[in-house]
Amino acid sequence: MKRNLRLNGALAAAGLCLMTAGAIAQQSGPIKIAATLPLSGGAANFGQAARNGADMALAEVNGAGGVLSRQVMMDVQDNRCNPTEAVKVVTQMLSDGGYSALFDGLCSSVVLASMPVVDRAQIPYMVATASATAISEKSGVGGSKWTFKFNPTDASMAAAMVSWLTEKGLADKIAFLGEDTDFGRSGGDGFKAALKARGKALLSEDYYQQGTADFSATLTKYRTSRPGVVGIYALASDQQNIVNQMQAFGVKVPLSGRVQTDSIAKELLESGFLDGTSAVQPYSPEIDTPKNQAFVAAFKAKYGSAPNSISYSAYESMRTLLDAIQRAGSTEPEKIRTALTQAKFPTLLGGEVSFDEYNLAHTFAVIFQIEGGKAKVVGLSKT
Amino acid sequence: MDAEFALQLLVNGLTIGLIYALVASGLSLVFGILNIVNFAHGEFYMLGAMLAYFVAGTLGMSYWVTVVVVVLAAGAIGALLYDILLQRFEGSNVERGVLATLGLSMVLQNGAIFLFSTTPRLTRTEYSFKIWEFAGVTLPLTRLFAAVLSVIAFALTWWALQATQTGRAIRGVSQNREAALMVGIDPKRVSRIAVAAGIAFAGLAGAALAPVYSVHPTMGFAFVFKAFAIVIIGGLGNFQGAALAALLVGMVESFVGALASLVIADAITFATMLLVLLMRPEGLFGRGVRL
Amino acid sequence: MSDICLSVRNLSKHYRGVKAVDGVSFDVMRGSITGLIGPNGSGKSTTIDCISGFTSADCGEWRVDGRVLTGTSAHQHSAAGLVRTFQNVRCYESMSVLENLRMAVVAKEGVGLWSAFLGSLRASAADEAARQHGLELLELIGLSAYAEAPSSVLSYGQRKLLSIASTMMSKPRLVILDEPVAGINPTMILRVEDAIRKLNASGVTILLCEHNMDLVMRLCDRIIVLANGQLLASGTVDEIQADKNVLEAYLGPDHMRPTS
Amino acid sequence: MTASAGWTIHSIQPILRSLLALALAALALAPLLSANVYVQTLGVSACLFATMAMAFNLVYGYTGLLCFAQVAFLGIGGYTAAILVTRLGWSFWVAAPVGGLLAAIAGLVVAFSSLRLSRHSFGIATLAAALLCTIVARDWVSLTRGSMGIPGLPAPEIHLGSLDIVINNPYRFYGLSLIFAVGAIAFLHRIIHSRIGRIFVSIRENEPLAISQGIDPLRYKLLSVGLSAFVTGLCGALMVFNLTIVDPSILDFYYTETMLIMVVIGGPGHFWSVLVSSLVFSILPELLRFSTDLRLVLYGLLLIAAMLVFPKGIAGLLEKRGTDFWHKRLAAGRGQVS
Repeated sequence: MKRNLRLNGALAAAGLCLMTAGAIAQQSGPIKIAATLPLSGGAANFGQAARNGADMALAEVNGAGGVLSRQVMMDVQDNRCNPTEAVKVVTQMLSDGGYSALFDGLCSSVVLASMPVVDRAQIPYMVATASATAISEKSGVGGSKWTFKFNPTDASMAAAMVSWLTEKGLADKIAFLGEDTDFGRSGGDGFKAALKARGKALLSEDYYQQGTADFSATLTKYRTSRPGVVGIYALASDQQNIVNQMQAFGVKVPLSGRVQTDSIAKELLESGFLDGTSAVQPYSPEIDTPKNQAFVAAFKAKYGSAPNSISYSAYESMRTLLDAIQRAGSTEPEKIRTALTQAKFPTLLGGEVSFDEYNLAHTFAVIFQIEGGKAKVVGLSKT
Repeated sequence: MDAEFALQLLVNGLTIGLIYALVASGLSLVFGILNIVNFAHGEFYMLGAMLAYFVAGTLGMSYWVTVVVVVLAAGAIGALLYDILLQRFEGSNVERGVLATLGLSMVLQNGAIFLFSTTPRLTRTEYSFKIWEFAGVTLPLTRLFAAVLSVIAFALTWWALQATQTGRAIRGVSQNREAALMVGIDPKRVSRIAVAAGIAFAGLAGAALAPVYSVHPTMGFAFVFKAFAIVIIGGLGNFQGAALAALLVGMVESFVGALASLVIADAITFATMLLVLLMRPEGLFGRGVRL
Repeated sequence: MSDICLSVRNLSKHYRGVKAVDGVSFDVMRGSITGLIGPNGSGKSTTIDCISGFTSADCGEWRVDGRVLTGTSAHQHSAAGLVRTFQNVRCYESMSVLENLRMAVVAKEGVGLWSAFLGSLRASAADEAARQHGLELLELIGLSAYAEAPSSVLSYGQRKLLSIASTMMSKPRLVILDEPVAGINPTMILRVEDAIRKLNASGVTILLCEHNMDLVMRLCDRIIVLANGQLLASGTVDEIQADKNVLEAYLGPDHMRPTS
Repeated sequence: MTASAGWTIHSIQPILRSLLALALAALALAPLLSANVYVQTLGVSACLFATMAMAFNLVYGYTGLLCFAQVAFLGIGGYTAAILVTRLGWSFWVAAPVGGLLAAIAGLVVAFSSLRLSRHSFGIATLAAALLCTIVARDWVSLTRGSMGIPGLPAPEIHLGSLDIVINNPYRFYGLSLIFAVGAIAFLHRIIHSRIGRIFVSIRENEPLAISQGIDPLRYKLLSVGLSAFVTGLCGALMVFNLTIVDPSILDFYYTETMLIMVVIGGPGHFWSVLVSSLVFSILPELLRFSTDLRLVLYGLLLIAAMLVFPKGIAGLLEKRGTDFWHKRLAAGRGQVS
């Protein structure tokens, strides 16, 4: 017990020291950015994708001389996609001081729980990948002036998808199948809202627990209800399962929604089974701008595979954040925040990142379609 | 609902149920003989699937070779599990066995996450993407094989329990350990065989399902909870009861999942379990057919 | 009130077709030590499990001091003054010997959530009284040295003594002793015998279920003999010793052999 | 003669106790004196975990019921409080106890349905109840907002005459958690060392004997589960208002595993050692800060090792030394014993 006591005292003392040290370090030494991502648990692979994107941005900026002539460092702590854990680590990092901004959290509930901590600490918070609509509703004029959300909301992505499907005359018989998380639920709500605006409705709406093994029940239902399109909001693992079982049960229906074309088995993709499938993502490595192709090449060289939309969002939002620090001319939080509200950062896909009054960036919705066994970009619209 | 639809749902439910039966009856076998609820059972199912993924996917062995290899390995692991861990908890209080196997489950699951990450893998075999069709019902070959393997495993075990010396010994020990000791049965040997068989069942389920579902470290976690519910519905330690309850749960999932929603099917399974506990604590199928 | 403390009428209990107890009736006189004997499988254990509420009887009725206990649960039997001990001796191992005695009366003190909080004064008075009573009992059975020791350090025989002392704590009407001297050494048997006499002397009626015939013959006023789930005989020690049926069916040719 | 460890370290026990109490008091004050927000946040989490662990200790350690539904009670408390405050505009101070009550009712229902059976069934039934709660939290969207959770829970406020306190920062929340934890743990201490607590232990140690002494085990088992669920439900309410959000991750099985480790290693059925171990296990992993996956692997190994070597935890080891001491002492002074 005594040792614990001493430890605690030491902790407190260390905290104080760090705060003073932090004040000094603000003039020189590296600029530090705090980050939390799920590095363990079910969402760990997404956390890693985000980390790769952000690391890539940091490496590029540091290679070009850093920000304000200082190197930039990112400390990542695991949040396990659990808000309790996240609040603990975010509080710890922010109270240690010395950090100029907080980066992401990946899971929407984590971000929502971190926002009050950020507001108390008064430090800019760049939400790169969490998608819940509630985050931006509670940011900017909606509440937290420190929170900035980079990637589009689930609602706006769904709206872009439905808009494209309507154009192609495919929006009449959409069956929705989503995972039972904020991602899937807000995708379903987005689809419903966008269809309702056009006087239409979903054919059916199903949710499943993440990690569900067997989809035969739902797929058998589709054999009878014969939807024109199945909108799916699933993580790569479940999507793989769904697609494989669709093939196995001979349910040949084009998919739509947040389909991750890169995680579909090659044989299946090439067999033409999924031809007609469309997808909406904030990003595609296929988009043919010189900047994007350079990014994809560099990413492949570094990590061995093409970047997905999570890596992209992390990369681009980190670049936007660093640009704001550069323009602020200081690591003072208030100045960075102001710089962020005035951001006009050129994106890889063309256009500029700027934040609206809800501190929400309006980036792109990329529409893909699978034809002849290959995924092609068929549309690009601002959200 | 037309007949074809209903028939397809029936077939789906039957295959899912048979697969559940494999996992649940393995759990029941271990419980019957050791009086230990094996919380790590789902992790052995996961290990079986992981092993199948490596044998079939990485080493490129054929489906049937993979199944045999995994079942043998799982049986060996089961025997080891008994010798190293479970035998120390025989006859001790219930909670010790539960907590020790829960610890084992934590080690295996989180260890697998640490080593292999949570990225799901799909096992490809020579039967992947092949379908069997009859009377308008579609059945993927890999599912059909899983169901057939389950039936074979059941039939074999049933025969062994009834007709072989060892089988009778297993039943004897599970009914009355002291009496079995008196008639010269070595309970340790019998227990080892029963645990090895129970874990081999889990391994077989893993191997049979690796090509059907995606393989990842947390797959056993969700599965074993359902197996618990099945075992309770069927009556703790009741081998055939577990199998019947598994078929029942499979049917419920298939029909409720298609007509209402997958999530409701899950809720029904757990609620049924609580109801069975309230109304018929000895399980739906009574004590008559105890192991 | 009559002199009958326990009356059992037409008690039956079947296990899967086997008649463990089949229409047994008997009385236990107030203040007596009554022996319940019979060979293995004669239905003694089932009988006392039924009349103490630990097993549900198929049919029959039993009363203690005129109060019908049939159909009530085991803890209510205890509340009505019928207390039993167990063949496999039981105690609370994590508690001290004195605390074990204390537990015997806790239920009788009316334990509500409120009394735990509000009744602390009353409780401490009750505690002190119980403590004194417990110490006296330990003195009586010769375990004073162990008062504060965890009961897990007691030997098997000492635990048997402790369980008898526990029954004395609650001042019951009737105590059923289930093989109190099985598996203990002769010196200890004498101490247990002594404890049983003291228990009886304090005004408690005793039903003694025991294999040790010497002890039964020494202690008991009356004896009830069961065989094959039925009442074979009942009467005074002399009557039983002279009973031909008993001699043949139970004691066998080697008349009055002590067993353990 | 109160704590079951009472006779263990017999003579030096009062000194040890006061030292322990002093150390705990100092530890509890540290976050209040420290300006470091992290220390305060850690303090909040330590307070809540210590309370949860003690509540679990009541039901598992003292009464011997391996209840896997503790995490469900946490969730029910948290969700109920959050829903009452955000939907019906109730005050936090009313909503939180109602959350605790609802958790207790849920506990009674589950316990009643499964306690008539074997202890295996109790474990599995409580586990199923926890899973059912997860399904409800995720899928009764109109009530719980599903996986999106209920964000933006308002800070609890105190208005007492001219005194207005809004508990909206870690410092104040630590104050609140500390008061709650001390109150709840003192309450549990009182229960455990009352006659009710002794009855719980008697049921765990020897149920037939307890019955033969007139104790109705079902009644006291239900009481134990109900009390434990109530306290855990209150913890849940505090927890979600500290986080300002409640979502289905409050039903993470990980919490169950953490509570288990705290109680099992500390010594089920012992008071101070579990309190200490719950503090150690809520602070130490934070200081060491190694991967959660590996932490759980380590917890698993610890569980197995504990079950093999010291099933009664650290306190059990100490107790054994106490028993040895008695054996020696009695051997020295005996002569009359068989």
